[in-house]
Amino acid sequence: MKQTNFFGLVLFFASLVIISLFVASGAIQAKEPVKIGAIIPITGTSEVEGQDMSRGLQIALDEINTAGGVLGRSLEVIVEDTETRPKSGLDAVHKLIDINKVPVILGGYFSSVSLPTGNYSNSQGVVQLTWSTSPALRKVGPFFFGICGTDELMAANTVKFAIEDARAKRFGIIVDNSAYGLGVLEFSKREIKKAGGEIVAEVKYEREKADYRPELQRVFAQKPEVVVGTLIGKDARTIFKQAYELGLKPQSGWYLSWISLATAPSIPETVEGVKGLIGRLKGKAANRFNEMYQEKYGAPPQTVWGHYIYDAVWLTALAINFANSPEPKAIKDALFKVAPVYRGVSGGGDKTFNADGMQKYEVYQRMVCKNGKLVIYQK
Amino acid sequence: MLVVEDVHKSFGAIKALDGVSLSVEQGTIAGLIGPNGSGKTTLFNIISGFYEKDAGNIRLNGKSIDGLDPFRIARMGLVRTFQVAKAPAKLTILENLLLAAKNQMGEKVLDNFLKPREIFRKEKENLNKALDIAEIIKLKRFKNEYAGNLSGGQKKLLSLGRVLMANPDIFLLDEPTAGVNPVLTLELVDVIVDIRKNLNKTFLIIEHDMNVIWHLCDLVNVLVAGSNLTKGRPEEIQKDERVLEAYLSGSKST
Amino acid sequence: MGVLYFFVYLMIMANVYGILSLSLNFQAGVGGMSNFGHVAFFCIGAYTSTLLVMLCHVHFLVGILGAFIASGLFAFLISIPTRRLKADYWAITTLGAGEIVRLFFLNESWISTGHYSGGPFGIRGIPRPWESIIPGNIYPFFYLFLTLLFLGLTYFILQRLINGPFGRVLKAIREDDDLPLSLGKNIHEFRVKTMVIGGAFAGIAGGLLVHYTTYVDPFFFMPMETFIVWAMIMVGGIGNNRGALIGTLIIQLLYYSTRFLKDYLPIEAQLLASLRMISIGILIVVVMLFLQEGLVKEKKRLY
Amino acid sequence: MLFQQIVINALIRASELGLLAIGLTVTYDILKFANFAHVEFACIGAFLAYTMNVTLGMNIILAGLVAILVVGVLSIFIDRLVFIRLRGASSIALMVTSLGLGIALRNGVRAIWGARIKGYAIGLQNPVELIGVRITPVQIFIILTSVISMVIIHLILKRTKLGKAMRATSANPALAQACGIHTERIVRWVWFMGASLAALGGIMIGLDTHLTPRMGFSVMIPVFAISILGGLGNPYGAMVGALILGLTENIGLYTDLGKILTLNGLIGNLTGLYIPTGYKLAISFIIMIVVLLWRPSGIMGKRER
Repeated sequence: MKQTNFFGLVLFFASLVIISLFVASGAIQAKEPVKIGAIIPITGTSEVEGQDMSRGLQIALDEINTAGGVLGRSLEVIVEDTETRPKSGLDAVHKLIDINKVPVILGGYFSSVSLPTGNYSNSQGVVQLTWSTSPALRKVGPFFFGICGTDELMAANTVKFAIEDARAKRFGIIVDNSAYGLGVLEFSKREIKKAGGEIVAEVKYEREKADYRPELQRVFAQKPEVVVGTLIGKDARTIFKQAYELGLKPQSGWYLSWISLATAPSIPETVEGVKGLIGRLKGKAANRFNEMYQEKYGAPPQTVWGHYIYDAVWLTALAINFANSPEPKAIKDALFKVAPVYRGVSGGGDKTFNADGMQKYEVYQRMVCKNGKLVIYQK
Repeated sequence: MLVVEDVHKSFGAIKALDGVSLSVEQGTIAGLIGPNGSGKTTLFNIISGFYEKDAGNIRLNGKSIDGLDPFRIARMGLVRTFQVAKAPAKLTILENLLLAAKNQMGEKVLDNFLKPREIFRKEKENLNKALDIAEIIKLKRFKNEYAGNLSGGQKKLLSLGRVLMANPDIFLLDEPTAGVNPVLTLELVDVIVDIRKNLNKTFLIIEHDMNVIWHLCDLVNVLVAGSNLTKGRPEEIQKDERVLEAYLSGSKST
Repeated sequence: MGVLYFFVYLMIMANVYGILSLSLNFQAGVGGMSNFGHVAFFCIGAYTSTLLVMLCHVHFLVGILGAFIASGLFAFLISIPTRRLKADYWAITTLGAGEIVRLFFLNESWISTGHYSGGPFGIRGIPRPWESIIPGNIYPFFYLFLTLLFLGLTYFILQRLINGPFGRVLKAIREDDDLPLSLGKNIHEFRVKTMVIGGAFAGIAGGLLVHYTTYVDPFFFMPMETFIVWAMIMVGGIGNNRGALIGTLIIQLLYYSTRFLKDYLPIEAQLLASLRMISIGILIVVVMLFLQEGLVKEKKRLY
Repeated sequence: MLFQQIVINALIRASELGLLAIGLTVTYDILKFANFAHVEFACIGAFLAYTMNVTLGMNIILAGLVAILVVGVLSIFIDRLVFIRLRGASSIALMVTSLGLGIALRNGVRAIWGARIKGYAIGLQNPVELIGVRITPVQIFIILTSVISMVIIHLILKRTKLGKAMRATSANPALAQACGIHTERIVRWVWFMGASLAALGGIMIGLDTHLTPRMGFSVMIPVFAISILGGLGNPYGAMVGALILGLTENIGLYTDLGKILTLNGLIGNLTGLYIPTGYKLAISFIIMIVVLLWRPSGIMGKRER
């Protein structure tokens, strides 16, 4: 009796899956719109960032479809939640590729998600555009594109900026304890040593904590002249707020790589005068995006990730139209062609890819935060 | 066989045992009686290693068992039962009995895979023995019932069955017949007498049912308020007025 | 064909998590040890196998054996305090130990296989076993078979232990220390052995996962993974190996099927994702309320 | 950086987490299981206060009080709906149920309020300087509120009939019931107390930083560490545990181990040896494990056997 129970249950659930799979795959055959996939951390550790991603996606999609869509059809994005869990991210990508048969996948905000998913999409010949920031992404493969700078040369340039601007000798470094953060840490240290500077504090902070006062105290304990590094998202907001309340400020100021990652989510008063670098500035599209976002959702974006997914959707749409085909191979080739002429809203706006499919920078723009807005820095 | 010398134990300010001594000879049945709170169960817990004593000596077969873990004392041949009968609810009656068997090879992880045949044979042996014991304690028809579904008296029987299965040299039984029906109680008394006679085993029994004590014991120890009041043959104790007095005052105070 | 590949992927993951839930069931369901740091063994197994295969260039099977041993050793460490700690205290201690292991692999970035590897960079390019001799299009089927083999092995070994005298003692220990002690069972030794065996098998699961994803980093091993495995064994029926497997399938399917269901619901993705997680949470509660012993009750051993 | 500042920082952290941990430990004392959903009450409380404060324009203190009451009532409702059916179930079953409940509640908050970062309408706080310590008025308020609540809890436990009944129920539910204590009523009060303390803690965290649906979950592990550090079931232990956690996190990261090892330069010369900041979370666990090896029931836990 126990036996039948057990096998009955197994059979029941097995048949449930198979039926649902066939139903799902059958429904996809009727192809009206061009469908692409997106994996977004809607829930889990990165859900704050994920919300902006969902909204940025929607803004781009609305724009593209009112402008006539792609290939004369409308563009549709199947959004899957990664729960900020690598395994769920893999589940999502397998579903998108195996069942929905999408040619392009957007996303993988977190390198723990984008690397394994990238491995799979690349092996299946599906294009993936990610805004994850790990330097390890470069080696994934030809179908894998990065649209957020993973270029640690920027870290070296940030240190140069601090040296030239403030004649700094004593450095504090604070970075996000992530692949990108460690890259920044390594390159900053190398550059500081080359210039004969002294590193008085080196802090890696853990994500999603409510209290960064101990970390801040460590950074400022030996009174650094400048603090370099990178801060990201809602944690940047907490860090700047707590630094402001504790009255902790480097004598000659903050110099941050990818400054917009840190300043966009923060309270304006707390980031006044923070300096840093972004990629080559190209147009003023970022402000246009912010206005659209404000208009649609009644509040400004809290992180910059909406900007990145917006660019990813647009690049994909342009590439599909340029290639005149929804085939991954053609889209992959077309992406290299459309990126240099596209004016983006994320980073500095320049989205040109290098041969690895990563972002390519010839110039870094020095910026400073004034009244909550990033403006070009002039001494 | 078992010698307890001048054992002391206090819980905070309360002195539970204040210099208790007793000894049990090989092949005898000793009784331990006394009013509630006189320290009988505490003494059992100390002998079997569950409590640490404050002072005193305990020797088993001439060897000191001070500070040994309960399981080591059990392996040396002293197995006890509990006042409130314990019976793992999710094990069947038979499993409960099998649990008690000594030196089971199947309890060693690797042997399960290296010597499966021997283990199978040993299990079969134990199983037959367990079935016999289930018969003795009249629980055979419930053999595949979860022990959790038994009544209090049945659990008492089961604990007795487990000790029989464990087959130690000395049995420490804490109220073995509480809650067991009178007819069965008499049968159990016979079982104990048989075991003593045929296998020359030793018993130390706490019991409130005086009939059982008078029937079974060769020697009765009386504890009052944590110290020895007296000891002697059942018929002597029966006549001793101090014992009666202690019981009366004891029941008054509780 | 895509459907088939998806199904194969799903089953590979179910097998990996199946090994995890079997091993947790052995510790928690049969041995009664509320281990909330199970992901630590998963993590140690994954890293050990990765490093052995990539740095010492040993064969995949040796890597898995290494994972088995290393996680077993860690389980030995973590089980030492059980002698002193009460169950609830120990549960939270294991939760902490799991996080310490994750933080170790996150911060000690010298544990790596080269540049841009180790720590948060993760480790890329973990070789898949026998990849060179098996054509790519049937590789997933092969790996499914491989994981099934390990799942079967785990099931066989644990089932044998549970059904024998060893499991009997464990089930007694689960409820109460004193009785087995009074019968001469060294309960501490039994607990340590249980933790070590369960931990070692969880290590195998870790190795199997990363040799398929070809990538590992510390974020694979957040505390949430432990909670999911707990949900699996509770839903399926604690104390029963089949229950653990069925629970694994059900929780897995719940995670997957909600993805398909949502394609037909005209709700905004944001809200939908929340609703999906809410329904997973509620299902766990409902199962606990109405099927307190899970879908499959603990099996009674009949003689 | 002054030493006083470090102590104050630790105190702020301890006040926030302490409230949560006391709530957890009080419910544990009666219900005998570690409630994984406890921290979600903090989150719900903080968001309810947000709605009243920002959307409805209520004063923050009033909004906070209402939110605390609502969460307290909500917890009783959840108890009637879920946990009442599990009285006497194993603590593992209860823990897993609370785990599922926690997932549902956390995602429920996101479904209702969205994932965006939110803050109360109190503006950016400018710090004041007292005896060389920089502290914002809100942070003073947080410390005071938490001290006052702890005193109130102490008075409830020691001076009221409810407190006595609670202690009796905790020690022996059957006996308490036999002595005429309505244990189910005590259970309801305990839920109310525990959840509203959590809500208060959540609002404090929200005042100090910001609100997200994961604000509860992200402090869950430290809160558990605090409760068992102090001894599960003992509210005073939770206070001490919170203080220890706050101090070790702050001092631990700030202390130059090199100086300590060389006795401030007496033997050898070794400075700049700090605990890597990546291990901040691990510090509290290591302290916890060390304490438990020394005292298996926590610093102020009930000793057994």
